[in-house]
Amino acid sequence: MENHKMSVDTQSVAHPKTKGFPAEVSLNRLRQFGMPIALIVIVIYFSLASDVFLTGQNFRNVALQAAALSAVAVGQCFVILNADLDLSVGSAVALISVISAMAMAAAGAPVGIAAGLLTGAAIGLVNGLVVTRLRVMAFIATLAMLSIAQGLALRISKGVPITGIPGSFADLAFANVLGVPLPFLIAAALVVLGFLTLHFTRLGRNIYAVGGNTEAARLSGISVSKTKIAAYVVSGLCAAIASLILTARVGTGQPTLGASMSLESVAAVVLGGVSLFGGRGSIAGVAIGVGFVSILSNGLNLLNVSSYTQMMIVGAALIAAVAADQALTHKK
Amino acid sequence: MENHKMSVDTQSVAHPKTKGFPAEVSLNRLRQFGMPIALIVIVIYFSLASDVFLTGQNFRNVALQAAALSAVAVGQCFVILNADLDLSVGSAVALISVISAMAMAAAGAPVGIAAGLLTGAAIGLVNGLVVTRLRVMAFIATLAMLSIAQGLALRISKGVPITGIPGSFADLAFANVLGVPLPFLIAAALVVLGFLTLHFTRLGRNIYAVGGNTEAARLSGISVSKTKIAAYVVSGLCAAIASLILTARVGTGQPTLGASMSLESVAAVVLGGVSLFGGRGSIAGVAIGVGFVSILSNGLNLLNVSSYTQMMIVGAALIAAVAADQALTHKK
Amino acid sequence: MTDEPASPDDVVVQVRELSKVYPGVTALSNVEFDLRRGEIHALIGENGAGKSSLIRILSGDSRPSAGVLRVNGKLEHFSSPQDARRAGIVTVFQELSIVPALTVAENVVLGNQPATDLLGRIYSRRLARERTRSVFQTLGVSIDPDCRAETLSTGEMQLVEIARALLLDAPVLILDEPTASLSDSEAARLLDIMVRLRNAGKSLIFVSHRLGEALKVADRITVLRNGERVETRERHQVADTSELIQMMVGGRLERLFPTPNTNIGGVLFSAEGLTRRGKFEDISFAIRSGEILGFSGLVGAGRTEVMRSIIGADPLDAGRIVKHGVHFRVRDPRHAIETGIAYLSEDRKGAGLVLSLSGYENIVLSAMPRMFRSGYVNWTRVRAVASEIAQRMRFRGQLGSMTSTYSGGNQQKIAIGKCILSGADLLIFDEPTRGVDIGAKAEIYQLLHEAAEAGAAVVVVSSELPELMNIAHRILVMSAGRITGSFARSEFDEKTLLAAAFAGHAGANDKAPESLAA
Amino acid sequence: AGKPKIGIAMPTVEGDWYSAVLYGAETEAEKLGYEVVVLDAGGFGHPEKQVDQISNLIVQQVKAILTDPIDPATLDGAVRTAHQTGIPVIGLGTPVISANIEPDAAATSSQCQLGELMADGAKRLLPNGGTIAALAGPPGAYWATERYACFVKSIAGAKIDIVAERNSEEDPATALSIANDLLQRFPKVSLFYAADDTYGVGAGRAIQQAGRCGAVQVLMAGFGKAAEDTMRGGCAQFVVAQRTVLIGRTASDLADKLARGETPASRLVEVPFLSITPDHVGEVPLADIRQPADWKP
Ligand SMILES: Nc1ncnc2c1ncn2[C@@H]1O[C@H](COP(=O)(O)OP(=O)(O)OP(=O)(O)O)[C@@H](O)[C@H]1O
Ligand SMILES: Nc1ncnc2c1ncn2[C@@H]1O[C@H](COP(=O)(O)OP(=O)(O)OP(=O)(O)O)[C@@H](O)[C@H]1O
Ligand SMILES: [Mg+2]
Ligand SMILES: [Mg+2]
Repeated sequence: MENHKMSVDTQSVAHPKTKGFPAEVSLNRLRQFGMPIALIVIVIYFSLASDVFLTGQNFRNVALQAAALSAVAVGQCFVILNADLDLSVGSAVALISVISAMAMAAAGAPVGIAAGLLTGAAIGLVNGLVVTRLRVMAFIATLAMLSIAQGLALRISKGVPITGIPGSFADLAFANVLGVPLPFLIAAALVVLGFLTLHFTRLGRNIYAVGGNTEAARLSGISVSKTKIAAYVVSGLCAAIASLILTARVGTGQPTLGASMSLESVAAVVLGGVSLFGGRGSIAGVAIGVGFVSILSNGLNLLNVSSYTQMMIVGAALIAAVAADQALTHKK
Repeated sequence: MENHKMSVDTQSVAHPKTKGFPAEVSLNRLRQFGMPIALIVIVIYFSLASDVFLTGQNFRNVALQAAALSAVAVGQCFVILNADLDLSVGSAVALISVISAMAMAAAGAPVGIAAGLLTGAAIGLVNGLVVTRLRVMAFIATLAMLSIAQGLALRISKGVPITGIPGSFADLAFANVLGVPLPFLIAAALVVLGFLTLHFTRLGRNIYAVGGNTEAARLSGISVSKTKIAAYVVSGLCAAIASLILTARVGTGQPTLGASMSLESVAAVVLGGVSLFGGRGSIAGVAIGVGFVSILSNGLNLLNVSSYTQMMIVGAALIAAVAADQALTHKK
Repeated sequence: MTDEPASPDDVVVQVRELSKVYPGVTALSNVEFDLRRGEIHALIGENGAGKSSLIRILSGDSRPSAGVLRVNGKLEHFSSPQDARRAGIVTVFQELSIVPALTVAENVVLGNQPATDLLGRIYSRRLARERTRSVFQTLGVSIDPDCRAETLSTGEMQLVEIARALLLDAPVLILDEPTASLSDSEAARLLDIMVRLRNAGKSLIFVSHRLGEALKVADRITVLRNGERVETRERHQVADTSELIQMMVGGRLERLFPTPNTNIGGVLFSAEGLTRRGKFEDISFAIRSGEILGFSGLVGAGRTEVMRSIIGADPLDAGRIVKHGVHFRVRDPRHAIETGIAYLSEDRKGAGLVLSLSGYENIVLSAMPRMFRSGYVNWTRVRAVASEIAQRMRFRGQLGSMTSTYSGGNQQKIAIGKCILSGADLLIFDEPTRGVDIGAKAEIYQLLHEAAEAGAAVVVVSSELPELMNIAHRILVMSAGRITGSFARSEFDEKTLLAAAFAGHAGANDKAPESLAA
Repeated sequence: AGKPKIGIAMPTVEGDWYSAVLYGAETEAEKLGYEVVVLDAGGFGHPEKQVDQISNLIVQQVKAILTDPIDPATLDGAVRTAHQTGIPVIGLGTPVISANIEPDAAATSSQCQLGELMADGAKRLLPNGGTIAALAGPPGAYWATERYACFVKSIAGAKIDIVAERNSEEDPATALSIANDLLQRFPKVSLFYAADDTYGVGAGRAIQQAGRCGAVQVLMAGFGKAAEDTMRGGCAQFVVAQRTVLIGRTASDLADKLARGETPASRLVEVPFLSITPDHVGEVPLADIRQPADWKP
């Protein structure tokens, strides 16, 4: 007999890796250490440095400002977990703003909201189809969509803002529920919904599997295309919600709305510990990433730091936060 | 009977699978088919549709316009092959422009050029160190650097252009050598140099290895950090060359120069068939990617397509080109 | 030869005139193959013979260039593994397909996640865990379903994949080298399960380079050579492994193991008190020039971890290393290569090879600094040097194409070639013959022998005890992170070695599994 | 083939100002019998693209080039090349000033004068002095820098303090967030300076949200529809508007004259401004400021 290898009934052997608490939990804990600490550090710093930072009014401010970015980041997180990328969100927000504002002006807020959501889903669907069926790399596909949606938004709006949005809709942006701004509640609900979807549905688990190892997922019979398309549609819907929030805030349909959101949302997601290579990270981290970016910018404004200096400080703070996170995580 | 295992001399057996041409060549050929074809298609189309497209003057134009983007894309290609990303090039170009213009105004063109190159190398070095030593993800590290360099450029220049560049330097941008614009020659030389470096030096091969499988490269004795840092420095130097070309063209040191180059250079590289996940692709493809983008935009301008429509056409053309490329490449 | 067609309703999977051509490579030509209901059909052949290519077509992962495939008499054109699953064919592929960041339980239910609601949308962690536990129990493994898959050793990952396939309870189960990284008891258990499934009427295709396994469980055996079917035989028509080998390679037989080198020099390398907390403790050993030192132990004993720390891939908490009388600390793998220590990883896909590069480049990867001091790479030289090594390794394939297209065994040969070429005089080989055909094994043993003869010190980590007993001058046994025995060649004895392997597991049931008692 | 061409090189084609100026220039040029080629540099971050635009237009042998320079100083080389081929370059909104080249012509409303008029507005709104927070425009954009610099210079001595200034992208949502933060930091601020109506609408919304329209005033340049709504809603108190459509028309006229080899009466046409307050918001000659709603660029 040729195969006299030695081994043992492993059931009886204590395994070094199964000792202590499960690896999943410990890794997640560590992974979620650094950024929350960075967030707490800047909150403490700003509280000491500015006397208006730690007020209810300012927190409502920050919450309101962070709402749209959070919404976009939730969708972006789905796509990035899949090892894809959605750069189109920036102008998807603009296109949705224009279309829903026109629909609202013509047929009222509910129709406008529906039109916005539909547009978002359609953009996501096209992105997903282009990436899966035409096998165009996500970067190019969504950059192309960024350009297409921008052109379309400008064409439809003829380059100028759309006015005539019902005041009742615009007022929603300023509504508070139990003292909390409504847009923030919507965004928070979206984060929770995103979390639940990613962790407790088969779609969510498939997204992690496809992002973590596409080949393994495919060989195990998971439909990679369907999973990717679903993630893009989620991203489109989230962009629609963000767009509606922003449209209500500025009170007009804007063909240039949210241009910086493509990169910002990716940054927030990556900052939250989600790997651009897919399959790793959690939406809880993303919320912290959005919080970090938003509070940083709010705090610097409260300290009345000049714009140019702010740019430098924001850059340095991003590096410092992630470096601290990494130092805490891999203490090899 | 355990040791009496047998074997046979298989060297004498003819192998059917080594018939035909080597797979290496065929794979590369296929990979390089789609985009050149797309490029040829648009060139033919524009030649038929516009009577000025196929003129020497227009080709000089395109060559001049493509020069800076090519230079940046060469550096970006080094970084992306390494499975990293350099988003900082956009504002690196601006910062280098401001610094070299100031140096030139004070001490003449040679000093200014040296200052520009040094600044570029320094930015690359910092990027590389932040990515490798502080283990900050490339996306965040270079996005942070984008912000820092932008802030610095605006601060140094106080937000206004730096004038006083020697006319002799500015004239270089409009100089022709044997009828070919000098900036284009410089960019072309850079592409060739990049190609040679990637294919015929250890650094180049290490970049492919690290990008292809970081762990395997590390265990094989390749210094991952050094390789990554070197790629970032190359990217910084390329950005410096692009910045000097642009500075000469606009005749002033501009604190907002080249802002779109971050995404454009990544797009050109990806379009050229280089994988964002590293290790695959060639700089020849990148040259074709830059050519495609530049000629597309030039042709659409000549056809007098309205700006909004152009945005949509550019997006659609990107998708079409890549989809065609993919359809030709993977015929599984 | 039993080639007469079986009665149609007996045949579950039928393949006729199947060919598969890759650019420049004919992986399969005109292959005929039948899988009957309720049989275990072994598929054997050298590395690159086309076994996995056939399996990939049967399981919908790739499409044939020509030929037909029928499942239960119905013509099928699979376009994805999903299609094959729907038709009742489930496969464990040769290359591991594990999602590292997910838990073990999630990997086991991958593609088949249990749901709690009627629509099947809500994922049930509890059910996933339960199902994982129960299938693990059948397999006799004790991996925690909640730990991350990336922390598993290669063998454990293999078990997870097998569990995934078993859970589906499909009528046709295909296993491509499932035992390559399993230890004997796990492999034996798997073979038992296969027999049970066969007896329950399932059909199985089984690939293995361990010919003994094929002879033990198969009802029929098909031999492939160079992409063609040599023949299919009933089990009782095959006398022994040597007959199979003859069918596989179609030629003359020679010895598998070389006579050990007798020219042993002075101590070349020694490790003193190496410790990495939680992984291994107080590992000390010395190795002389010309010597082959075997490392034996159970799966998860910590051998790989020790080797990785020696080359600086993982940190050490304590201990030091002495080479040629100089003691130093290895900073990183590059430093290890510079000081003449080369390492072959047990995980060739993850840590051994750059699959996107050609074979040429992988072979010279570690030797580059030595070969091209100026930094300029001379491709003519690369090709010449790499071709020579590949020829010595009896590599079959095209060195110029991407390594990802090579058969598993050929990839292994490239990885070994890289270590040999690095010019190191301490060679550490972790499972060097995993997934390698028997002819190539002989070749690898010969290479190890030659390296030792040329004065190198060779460390071989292997789970195959007979292999170590035949090639090593000495064997160290590790158990639960400690060295529990050291044996000179004259003391080699399976029982003693096994006892040492169990020594570290106090409180465990200390007797060797029955499968080894015979 | 056919009609002679006039080229227009724009920094961007998004927003009220750009649409209106394009409308003026395009319709006038078309009326004069030209085909119009409009190029877009995609924003203020790409001065180099504008140089490309000029050379792309030269290749097309346009009769004249209208351009709104991102930064006038960058066009030196490009204008020189144009002159070599005999193509005049006309400033559209901002003159093409350069060190070495005699400007051909320009139809402008001086950015500096606009800043001064805004300073007058500030003095009117804050007769007893007060504090200003400035949304100063996109970083590095010539028009914004120049406008703001002159504004700052001419409010000097009026007991008006600028307590904060920010440069940001031209996006109303971003402007809104910044205005929000500044209101938080400086609750007693009396006036927001907004570089144009995109920023102004953002500031107006922020103040509206805080329920302080009127208590905190808004001063902006530009009078798009959204700006008008803001003013009518009581959240903007003073607008200095350029007669954008008129600027475009005048520039096209100048181009036509130069292209036909005529010498225009004046090479540098200053198009006067409109100062708009809530009292006479209904009396604004909108035809000079905005394109009709059904016009497509
Ligand atoms: N994607 C591919 N592209 C090109 N050639 C390929 C590809 N996949 C397999 N081949 C070639 O097909 C031949 C058969 O490979 P296959 O993997 O079927 O061998 P195998 O019998 O499974 O060998 P092993 O025992 O080493 O696993 C090999 O020469 C291999 O190089
Ligand atoms: N990154 C990791 N995190 C946690 N545990 C790990 C990690 N890598 C390996 N292990 C575990 O450490 C133990 C020792 O593994 P090692 O690979 O050194 O054993 P080995 O003796 O080489 O056995 P094998 O034959 O399975 O390779 C294994 O049980 C393995 O599961
Ligand atoms: Mg195989
Ligand atoms: Mg091991």
